[in-house]
Amino acid sequence: MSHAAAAHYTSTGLDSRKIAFWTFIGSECLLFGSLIATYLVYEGRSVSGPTTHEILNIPLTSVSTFDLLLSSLMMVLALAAVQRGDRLWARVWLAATALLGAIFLGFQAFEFTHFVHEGLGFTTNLFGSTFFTLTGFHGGHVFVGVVWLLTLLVRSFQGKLGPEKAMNVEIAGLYWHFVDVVWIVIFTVVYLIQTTPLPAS
Amino acid sequence: MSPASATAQHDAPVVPVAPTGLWSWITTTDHKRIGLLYGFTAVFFFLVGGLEALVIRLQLGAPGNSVVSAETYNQLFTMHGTTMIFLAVMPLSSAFFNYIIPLQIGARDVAFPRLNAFSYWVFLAGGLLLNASFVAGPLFGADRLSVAPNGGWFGYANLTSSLQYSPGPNIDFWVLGLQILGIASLAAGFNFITTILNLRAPGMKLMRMPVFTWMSLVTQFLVVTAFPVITVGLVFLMLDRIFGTTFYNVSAGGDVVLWQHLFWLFGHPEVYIIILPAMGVVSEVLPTFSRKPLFGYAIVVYSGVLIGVMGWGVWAHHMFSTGLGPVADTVFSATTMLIAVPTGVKIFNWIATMWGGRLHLTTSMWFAVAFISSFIIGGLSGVMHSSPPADLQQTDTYFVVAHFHYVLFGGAVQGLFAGVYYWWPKIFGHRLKEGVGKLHFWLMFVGMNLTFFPMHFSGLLGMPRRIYTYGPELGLGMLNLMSTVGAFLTGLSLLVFVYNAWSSRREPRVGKNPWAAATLEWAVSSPPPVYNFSVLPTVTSRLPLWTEHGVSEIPDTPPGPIHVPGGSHWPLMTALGILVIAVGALLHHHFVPSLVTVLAGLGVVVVSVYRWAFEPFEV
Amino acid sequence: MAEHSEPQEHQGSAHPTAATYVAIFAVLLIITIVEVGVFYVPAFHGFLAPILLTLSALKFTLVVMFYMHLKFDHPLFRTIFTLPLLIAAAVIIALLFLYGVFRL
Amino acid sequence: MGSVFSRRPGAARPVSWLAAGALILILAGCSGDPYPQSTLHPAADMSGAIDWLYRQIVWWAVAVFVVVQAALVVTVIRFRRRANQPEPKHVYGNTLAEVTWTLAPAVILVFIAVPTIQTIFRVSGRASPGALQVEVIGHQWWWEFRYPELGLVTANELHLPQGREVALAITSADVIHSFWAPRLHGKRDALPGRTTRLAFTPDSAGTFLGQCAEFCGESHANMRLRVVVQPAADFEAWAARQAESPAVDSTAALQVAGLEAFRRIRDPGQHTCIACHTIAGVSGGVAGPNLTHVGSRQTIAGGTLPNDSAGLARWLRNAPGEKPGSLMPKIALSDDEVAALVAYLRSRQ
Repeated sequence: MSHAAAAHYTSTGLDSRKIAFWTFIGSECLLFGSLIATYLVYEGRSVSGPTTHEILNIPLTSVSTFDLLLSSLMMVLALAAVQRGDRLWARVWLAATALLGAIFLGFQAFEFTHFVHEGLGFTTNLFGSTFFTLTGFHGGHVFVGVVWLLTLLVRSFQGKLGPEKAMNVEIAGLYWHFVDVVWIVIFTVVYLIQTTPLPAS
Repeated sequence: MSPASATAQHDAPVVPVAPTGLWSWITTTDHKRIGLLYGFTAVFFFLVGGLEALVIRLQLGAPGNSVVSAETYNQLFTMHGTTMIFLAVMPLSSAFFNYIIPLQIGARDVAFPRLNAFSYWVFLAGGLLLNASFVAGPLFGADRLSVAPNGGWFGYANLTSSLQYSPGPNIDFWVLGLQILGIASLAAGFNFITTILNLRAPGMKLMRMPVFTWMSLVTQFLVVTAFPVITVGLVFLMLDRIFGTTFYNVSAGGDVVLWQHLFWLFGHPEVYIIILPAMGVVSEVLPTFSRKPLFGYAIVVYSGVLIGVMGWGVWAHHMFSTGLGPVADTVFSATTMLIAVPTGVKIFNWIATMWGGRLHLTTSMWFAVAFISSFIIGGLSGVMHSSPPADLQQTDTYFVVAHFHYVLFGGAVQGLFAGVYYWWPKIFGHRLKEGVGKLHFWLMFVGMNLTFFPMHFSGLLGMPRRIYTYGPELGLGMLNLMSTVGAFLTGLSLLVFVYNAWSSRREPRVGKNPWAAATLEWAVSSPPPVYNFSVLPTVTSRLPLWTEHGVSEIPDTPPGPIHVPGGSHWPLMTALGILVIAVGALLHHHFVPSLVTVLAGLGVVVVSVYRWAFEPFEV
Repeated sequence: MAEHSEPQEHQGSAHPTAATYVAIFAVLLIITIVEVGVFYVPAFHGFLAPILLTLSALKFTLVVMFYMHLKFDHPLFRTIFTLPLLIAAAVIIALLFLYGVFRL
Repeated sequence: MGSVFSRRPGAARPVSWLAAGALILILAGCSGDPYPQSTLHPAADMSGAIDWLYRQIVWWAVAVFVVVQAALVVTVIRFRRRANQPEPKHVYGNTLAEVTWTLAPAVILVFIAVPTIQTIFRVSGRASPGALQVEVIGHQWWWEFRYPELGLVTANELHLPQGREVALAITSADVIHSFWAPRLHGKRDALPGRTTRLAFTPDSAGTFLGQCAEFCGESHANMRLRVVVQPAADFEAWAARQAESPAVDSTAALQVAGLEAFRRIRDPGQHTCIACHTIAGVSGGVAGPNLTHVGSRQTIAGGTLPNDSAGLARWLRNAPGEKPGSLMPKIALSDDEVAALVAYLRSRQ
């Protein structure tokens, strides 16, 4: 008699955790949606500099965007490896994903310190407040993701990440990819589409 | 480990029984117990918010009154609104979500029992933090005992965002309290959406779900989408206050109206978060006591879904007086008027449900009828200020106070009381006394109409909201006195309810289905066993107990062992960690102690989450 | 009660292979290069926003459809993700109108 | 359920009583005078337009109210449980009924929406070029009114000529307020960093009460205003007087002492009169109301105290006691100083 079977009966046949997590991601859409909306309605309203043109570094951010996209590829490969029970490659890809995430955070830390040196702090102007809050929220999500991936890596080394635990990795993957797509939007609307009028020089 | 799983290897069927003792309540993950905790806490806060309302009404009972000072009055109306919405009515709905939904859909618990416990403890932490402000003055060097929030439940920036205009810890309590309550609501939202979608018993198709469960699903969808928006608005407010960012700082180019957009983007769906569960309750109560199925079930469900979706497109009708411009005014006026259509459809379907029935006018039924009656009034006054020019006169007057109290008190509260009287026998195994119940009902119904109906006129005749005093020259003393008398009658009715709850405890035990109702929660004993259903039922009908073979047999004793999830104290610990973080943020004027406290709280959260994630706990 | 338990994951859904994943990545990479390229070509500056938003939406869709498996998964997931996503987009667009960033 | 209550018909009976009372009160409101801040007694074109629209809507609302509440009451009475009644027939719905009660409200809403949209564009705040321009600035907790064309600045009492359009440009010096003089127009928020507009033509003379309608802090309730609408000639005369600065009557010793005190007073907290208040030719402070013609006003302290000797003295002795949280502190003044200041300020006609 398996009570696991009874307890795990679900009306859709789907894993409850996955449904809950997609709901969470839906909720996150509104979180980042509000942050992005605020950034956009405030763009160009700063009464003092520095603002977008003077400070955003497109080549550098393009590289970190590439880095995060690549991490998403590593993540799907990690999930595939866990699903087929391939411990070695599961670890490799998980470690690679976490590493690329950490590199992204490194880029962000560099960017933030650079901006502060250039005179753009959290409270300098409207651009500083909205930019650091939006990208900071995203960076916070990346940080949580890296910790999560490292936890999975440790579980893998403990031998507790077999194919039966693939759902744990799949959900971490959903989170990771969502953080990636948020960055896709941020990269476009914050870095590439700059509507702040050029200073009259 | 739970007792059930520890003994699961035995051959003889083991019937799990609920553990007892304080620790078992602190660590409980049983949806029924969590529902009770929500219920008791909500009633407690409801009484607190009611007392605040009575002091407000005393102060306004006569022009130029001096029962309380301006500052105290501002704290009282802020806390009254915040308490009633976030600490009383929403958690009272949560009590029913918790207790009733798993029973209605034929599940043994919610999808994530520990997350459910977490929601409750975080809610409690937020409520306690908010109310601690009433006595926290000395800790912050204030010259008065109470430093309760004083910026209104809507907390308009820049009054709230700037330390120049609100220097004390008052607004910090509010900002942090609301963020904490947001976490609780969000966690519950994910949990209940998953529960409703995924834990329905075999045969319980979506369009066989009871309307209460349906409306709860819509409510939770609104919770998980609306709360992130207010969270972002509150984070901006908090950053402006703590770090001096410029989100609502006019001199830096910030815009004070942005807060209003973010607040009402949340605030309007929030209205439906409050009212939809009550609509669900009424949709259960009316058919049961009319001995007739709900008229137009599918239409009622779809109109509820439609209200939920359309509720997202009307927020700026709270902001007509800011001067959005004629085009935006027209658009938001039109969407607001449109939302009256599905709302009206529901009302007609409820009346049609009763039409041709055999109405058993129990207290629960009276409350349901009063819900409809009040909701008609609240809905009609809502249509009046969906017209922007009319709203320019009505907004921020007692006309609006009358409007939303007809919706939230006449509607939500009376609807939830219909639920209290309806499900009481299921939850406690005996009914509330009907005679005392009718006294409770009539006192409340007369009291609330006497309180709120005159407010339509005091508003139209020039009484603004949120004023602690008004001059005799306005000629509004008599109308205000009527409202005050009505408020005390309403307060008295609550004492009658409390008396009823206490004195009914020796009423005769009831069987499974004392009202001869149709839905699945009435197929199990009252109160239900810890595992709810001895076997998972199979449902073949929308009204399983009113249909022959509507549900498979549910034996009184389980045929086999049943796994019941054990308790865990890690949800409580995580909630405590969050509370510590909030307390740390409250101390933001002292950098080092603040940072240390926040980090300590963060540490508790991280440790608790890991322990939670890796503790042996089978669902 | 075992008779109630149904096959859980991946039923009837052929997950893409590693090759597909790599191909998707290549497409994402190319789009990103095009995006940055467009940014630096003055000829495109008149209609930068529509081009970039389209490309960005394409990337977004690819990641969600393939890496997050929404294309292959149960339709329920699509619903509970798309509805909030649409609300979020509507909120952003509505606020841009209200703030006069967009005009009809 | 043997309760006596269960046989009583009609949950909505008290409601209908209240509805009847409602109508009486609405009609009473029309007579105006007992309710000087009423929205139902318009004294300008725009408040009239809003009132007309409101009455359109309210009759629809009353009609719907009566029909639906009656349906509810009749249902409850007619179908209440009686002895030996059979189980009712199970009816699950009716498409025609659903279509009817979906369309009926929609049609009524069209009848509300059309006049609404017309009125929206009418009250949008656009004024014709010849309108009298007035800048309205909300402060915690008083109103500043500036007439840029006339070079006048006053506080809490807005003087307007009867029959001439006025264009208000409304903003705030600190937090959000809302300008509301219900007999002339609906509310318009005073938002820091933004300018909002109202335009209307007062059609009858009189003094109309109003007050701040957006919660703006501790003394929100004490932020009142009055609008004095005068025949054009009276308004011109008022404006001419306001444009001059009355001289101190050098023969009135108390007034001279008051002017001296106004210039001199400096309390231990370094508060002075002149730092916050303007009196033309004397001082130029802008944090508080312009006092050049304070003696000509009906009220002081955000419209909460009568502008007489007793009211002024109370205010001077303890401003935060009269208006909690007021920026003007409690300044220790001798009885002589108070008397002198009162005499001086009252002379500023």
